Amino acid sequence: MTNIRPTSTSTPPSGTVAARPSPAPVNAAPSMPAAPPASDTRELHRELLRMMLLQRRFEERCAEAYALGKIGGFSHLYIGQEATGTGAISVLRPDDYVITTYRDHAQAIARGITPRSVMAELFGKAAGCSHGKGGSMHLFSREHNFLGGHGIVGANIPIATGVAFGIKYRGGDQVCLCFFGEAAVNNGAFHEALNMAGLWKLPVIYVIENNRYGMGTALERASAVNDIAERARAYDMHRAVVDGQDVLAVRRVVGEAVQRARTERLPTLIESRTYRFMGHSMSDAVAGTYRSRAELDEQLKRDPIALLRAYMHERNEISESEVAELDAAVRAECEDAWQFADQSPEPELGALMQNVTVEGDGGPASGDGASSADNSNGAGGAPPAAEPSS
Amino acid sequence: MTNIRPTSTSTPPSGTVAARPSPAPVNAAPSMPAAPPASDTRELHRELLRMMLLQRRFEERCAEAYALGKIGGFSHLYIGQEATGTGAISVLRPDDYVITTYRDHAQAIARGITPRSVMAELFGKAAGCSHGKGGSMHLFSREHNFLGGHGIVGANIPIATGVAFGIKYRGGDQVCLCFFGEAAVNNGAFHEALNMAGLWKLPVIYVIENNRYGMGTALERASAVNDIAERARAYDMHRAVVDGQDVLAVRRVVGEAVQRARTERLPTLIESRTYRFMGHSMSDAVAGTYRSRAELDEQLKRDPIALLRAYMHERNEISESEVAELDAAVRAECEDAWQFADQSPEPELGALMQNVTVEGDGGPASGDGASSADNSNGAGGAPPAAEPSS
Amino acid sequence: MATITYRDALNQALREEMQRDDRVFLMGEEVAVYQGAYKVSKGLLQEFGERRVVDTPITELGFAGVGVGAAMTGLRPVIEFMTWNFALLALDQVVNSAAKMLYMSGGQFAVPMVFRGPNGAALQLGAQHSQAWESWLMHIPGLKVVTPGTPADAKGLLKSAIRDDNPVLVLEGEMLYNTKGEVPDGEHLVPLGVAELKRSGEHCSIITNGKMVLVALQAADQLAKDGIRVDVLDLRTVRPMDEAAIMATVRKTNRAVVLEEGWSASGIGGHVADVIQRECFDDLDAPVLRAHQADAPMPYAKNLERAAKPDAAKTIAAVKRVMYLDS
Amino acid sequence: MATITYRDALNQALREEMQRDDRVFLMGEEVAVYQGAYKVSKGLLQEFGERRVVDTPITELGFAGVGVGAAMTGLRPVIEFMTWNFALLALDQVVNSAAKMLYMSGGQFAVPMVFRGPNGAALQLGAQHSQAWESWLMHIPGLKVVTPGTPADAKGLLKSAIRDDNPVLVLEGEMLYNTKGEVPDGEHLVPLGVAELKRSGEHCSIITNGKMVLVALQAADQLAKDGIRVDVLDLRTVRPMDEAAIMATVRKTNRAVVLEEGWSASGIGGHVADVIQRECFDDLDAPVLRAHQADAPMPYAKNLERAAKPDAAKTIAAVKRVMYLDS
Ligand SMILES: Cc1ncc(C[n+]2csc(CCOP(=O)(O)OP(=O)(O)O)c2C)c(N)n1
Ligand SMILES: Cc1ncc(C[n+]2csc(CCOP(=O)(O)OP(=O)(O)O)c2C)c(N)n1
Ligand SMILES: [Mg+2]
Ligand SMILES: [Mg+2]
Repeated sequence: MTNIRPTSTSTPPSGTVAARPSPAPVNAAPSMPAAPPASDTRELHRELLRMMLLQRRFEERCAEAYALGKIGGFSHLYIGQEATGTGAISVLRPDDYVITTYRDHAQAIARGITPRSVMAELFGKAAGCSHGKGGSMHLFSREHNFLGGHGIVGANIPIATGVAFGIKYRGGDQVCLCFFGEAAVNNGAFHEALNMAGLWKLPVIYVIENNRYGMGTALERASAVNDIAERARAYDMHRAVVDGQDVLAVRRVVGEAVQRARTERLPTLIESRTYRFMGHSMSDAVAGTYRSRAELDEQLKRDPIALLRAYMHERNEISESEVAELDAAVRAECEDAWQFADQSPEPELGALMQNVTVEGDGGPASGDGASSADNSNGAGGAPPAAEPSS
Repeated sequence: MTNIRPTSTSTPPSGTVAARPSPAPVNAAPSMPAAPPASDTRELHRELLRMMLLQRRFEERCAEAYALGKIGGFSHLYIGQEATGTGAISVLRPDDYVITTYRDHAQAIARGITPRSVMAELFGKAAGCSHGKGGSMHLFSREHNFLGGHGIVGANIPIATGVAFGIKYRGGDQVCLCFFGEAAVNNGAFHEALNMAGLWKLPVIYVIENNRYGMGTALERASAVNDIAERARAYDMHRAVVDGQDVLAVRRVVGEAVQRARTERLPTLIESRTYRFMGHSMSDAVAGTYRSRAELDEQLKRDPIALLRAYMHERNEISESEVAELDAAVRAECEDAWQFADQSPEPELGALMQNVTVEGDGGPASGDGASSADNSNGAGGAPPAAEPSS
Repeated sequence: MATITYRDALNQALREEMQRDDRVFLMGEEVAVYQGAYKVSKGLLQEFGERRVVDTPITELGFAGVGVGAAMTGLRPVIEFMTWNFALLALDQVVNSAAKMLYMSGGQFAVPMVFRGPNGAALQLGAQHSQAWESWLMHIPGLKVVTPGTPADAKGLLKSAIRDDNPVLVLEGEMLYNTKGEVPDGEHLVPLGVAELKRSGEHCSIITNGKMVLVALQAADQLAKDGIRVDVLDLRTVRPMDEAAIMATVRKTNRAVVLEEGWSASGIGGHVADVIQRECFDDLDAPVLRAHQADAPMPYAKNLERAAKPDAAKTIAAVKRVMYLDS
Repeated sequence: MATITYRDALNQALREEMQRDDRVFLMGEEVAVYQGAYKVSKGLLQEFGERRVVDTPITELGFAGVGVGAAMTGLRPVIEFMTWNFALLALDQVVNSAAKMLYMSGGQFAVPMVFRGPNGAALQLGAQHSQAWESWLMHIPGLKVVTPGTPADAKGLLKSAIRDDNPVLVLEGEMLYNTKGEVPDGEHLVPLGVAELKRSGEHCSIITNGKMVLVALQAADQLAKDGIRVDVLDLRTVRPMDEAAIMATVRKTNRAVVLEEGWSASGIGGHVADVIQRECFDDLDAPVLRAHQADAPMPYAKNLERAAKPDAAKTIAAVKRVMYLDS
């Protein structure tokens, strides 16, 4: 799988200000530097399209696998929001950092983690990107500077701030990109972290994915202020609002923020206005409880993939048959990922007591939680001795 | 001791807009309703002066008692900040609520708790307002709806919000007045609480006592935004800034906010700009480490007591000898408080295990922390049996 | 006696107490419009309205503190944590405000409130969502902590918790919500601080609480097939702990296994074992053994998770070991 | 060997490790300009500058998380909590981020960092400022927890903690900062996870940690006057715990008292007692007894506070009881 990150330049490729359907009103849409050559642009657009399609098909398979019991626990799908993660991550360098929430499958893929290793993780297999120990909410990849998948709302925000602190400490020019939902903005962790980032001027880009709901609670019922990017004022921070269904707009706005972080070491708070097409997690109905079918239908018209496709059609950048080919290719990739995950072995039981601490690695298997006169684990340092699982 | 709270009207008495020295620039100084008769005004001003003098002399005695080892632990003096607590509390009704931080001695007195019972608490005596169990940071009085004295920075802010929630729940027209320092504004608890207060429209008045330092850290070194009342914007909340050395200005601004809370059930965030004349606590040098002697000297010129006295002199509301009389009276009251506290008995040892839970009251003495084969306390429900303290 | 789910039992408890006492209200994430993340509050918004069933922002620290303030001034809040995992963010308000207010104020301000929600691991939720907190929470003076294991206890303990004048923490089980059991009709209260012998035997005592009660009963069933009859003592309340009941069962069987859901270090199992060795030193025929979660964060993979969790097999192995029957 | 204070020992450890490794930095409230609330970081701002000695806002949760992010990406933060009481607000980052990151990521992201600060009660600071947290913190897999009781251990354990690749919590004692002791010259490291016999005797073992080490030694001195000679085992690290050392001392004396600073329910004392009853069942001549804080929030009044705290007298009483010498 190729990735769309430009590897050496920090200026995001563009050509995105033209007459594409620029739907929702967006406060911040500054003009861009001169567009790169048309063929590059087209290549870029194709790759963005492919990437979003890949994520979509991948998560459709996730839903299927979940229904079959191959994926357990929670599973928070990103379907409908692909433009935000894809656009934002597309402007990063490989040595930049990404950190996100439990809604992380698609962003992991956008960052270049293979569908195979993401699917294997979801299937709880040793070949998974977290070796089967993390699961849906905790995807990690050191190779990709992908710092997880975090399950506690708000908790990734101070961590991102610390990553940016580290960059500045070392005098690097990387940036840290941090995703979270609009409901996290009410949390104390957001406030404490953004105050420090503003105060210390850290190279971090906070992207609020405003999909209007935190689980079943509409933004207006949880937040005293609905214009959430406004909150950046409280932290002396640059802010922007972007149409989160428009991958090119996201690229442009995040690109600007990345530039600012890289060169001026300044943080930015971006509100990306988007919508999730599925329930909060697999157990949540798509519509009916807290949002109406009509609202959902209205939003479905602004599918980020359809929008980009229409835009490319208009500019003759892609034909119907080329789209079909792309789609077939990503479907095949997802099928391959499924097969790979399905056939991969479970972790060895010995993995249970590995990685608890750095030294704990490689100890003998087991530690099944039954301490006895000859097998105490407790707070003991060494992993407990192997024991028949009776 | 008489208290200056008007007991039946919710409109703060005034007459405070005249030509008194109105020193620091203040953003919010709306005009007031017609002034009450002059004699009332004079009486009010005298009482405010007496109250601030009482607090000042009281805390001077605290410093003395601390040096003698009669007061233990921490002791955070309010000297220099008296106008904020005095002015703000003076506009409340007895059935309103006050909640504050560890810097609570003077505010407890402003609320009408007797110097005797505050001093007895500081001396760790059973007659103290928290029966010797709370100490300097944890003054409480149910009789005065004085909800403490809280030692964890920020923690009283959600509690205040809950008090206001309760008022609204019961359909009452009381208000909750909540004090905290400017450093607490960076804490997550502040953010979470103010969001709820703004969202739910609760009758609470948050008074930030901006004395420029959180311990040894200047506001500018801790807060991304220095105009801290601005943060109210993030919560859709009324805001005001007031000269915290001017007790009459504080009265006016807080009075407005109280009115708004009482009649419209709306919260307000007030920044009171003040200065502490002593160290953060008894162990902190008055100047030299994080603030200069020159800065302190400059600020000492704006002693809130001296300012009110000068204003009253100007208006012929008080003579020098009357001031001397007042001062002598409050000194006597403080001496009485000291003697009372000093002569009061320590709590009975049996008090140790009382008030742990509501049922725990009145149980047998002891629970000295040595559990044995015949005396386990642990998580045991009943207080442990009495045991010789070996 | 009706047979209902644990979820419905909690729902009934909330409904009845809210009907009985207007000062009782429910607050938390998704409790109202969404009817509860786990539907424990189903129908309550409809019956009691927005005033008494209150959705909050995702601000555990903040709304825990809101509950404390409301409780100090006359209300009786029930604060729902969507799970106790998230309550970690709120522990300052639980421990430093709710638990200490009565004491710090010299007895002036009681904090009559309930904090409740599911505790411990469900299935494959991973490290951050699978933690059992009773060992921590029972450490704190000023709190009461209950861990109902059956629908009847869920209803009876929650009702008692709401009526108690102290902060009471109710640790429920996500995996228990769908379990069924008989619940007495009419007013049903279970006193706080009283354990219950859920099964009687004479060879060994299994002492446990919460979700592990069902595991202990499973183990007891299987042991019975080998002719081993055990006492299963359900502590029900872990603070204050019913030490008399612990002593009674151990003095009867002379052997004990403590089964707990969470980690072992400074865990409730060690506490119970300590009570036993101290109070029943001369009654014991073998050391007290424990079954508990592996000393690791909870892994996601199904096989690892299964290996990590305490279960009937591990409990049986421990029982056999204290009976010196293992190999 | 120089005789220095516990405070200076910590200060030396920080200074030496910061000199040795540029990735080490110190962050917390008042650590820089103010030179530390308890002056542990005295002179460090002057020597290492603002880049490496960083004052924070009063945002424990936030800056704990900043430390985690920095540690995940190559630095070695030392995060100071002004006291561990305030760390309650930050425990989500300590427990859910720092402790679990390595595990959740399948071994990819270590979190080499230190959280440190004074723990437990000082004098008359009241309920919210007088809490000993080792029993809670040792419950969590993924963490290491050390509680130095002497200047030498303070220096040696802090240096080892900074070099360790895991999150290590260092619980210091405000009442210890001024205590003096000999500290070896030159590089001095104390390994994590290794207890030390601070005094040797044969009649009974006092097992303890942290601030209580001095109390245990006082008790031992007084007991010696009555001809009772005790082992004083200082656990030093409470997670991972040196169980071999516990077994060795109990097998020698056949009697044990566990002395801990904090509350008893699910406390470290119960954990140690459980280890002993399980591993040394046949060696024990008496039940293990404990001395600990009264099961109440800490009161302010001097006489109540004294009655609440564990001390030499209570420890001696417990020793005499396990020796069946009481009355
Ligand atoms: C601290 C905390 N509280 C509650 C939860 C349960 N929870 C998980 S996701 C979620 C909603 C978050 O909404 P938002 O931040 O808008 O992100 P979205 O799910 O919409 O992407 C909640 C309440 C949690 N994981 N962490
Ligand atoms: C959560 C927490 N962190 C740290 C402390 C230690 N501390 C006590 S007061 C204080 C400074 C608070 O400053 P500010 O809010 O401005 O109030 P002031 O003391 O100036 O009145 C600090 C850091 C604490 N009590 N609670
Ligand atoms: Mg959302
Ligand atoms: Mg201040």
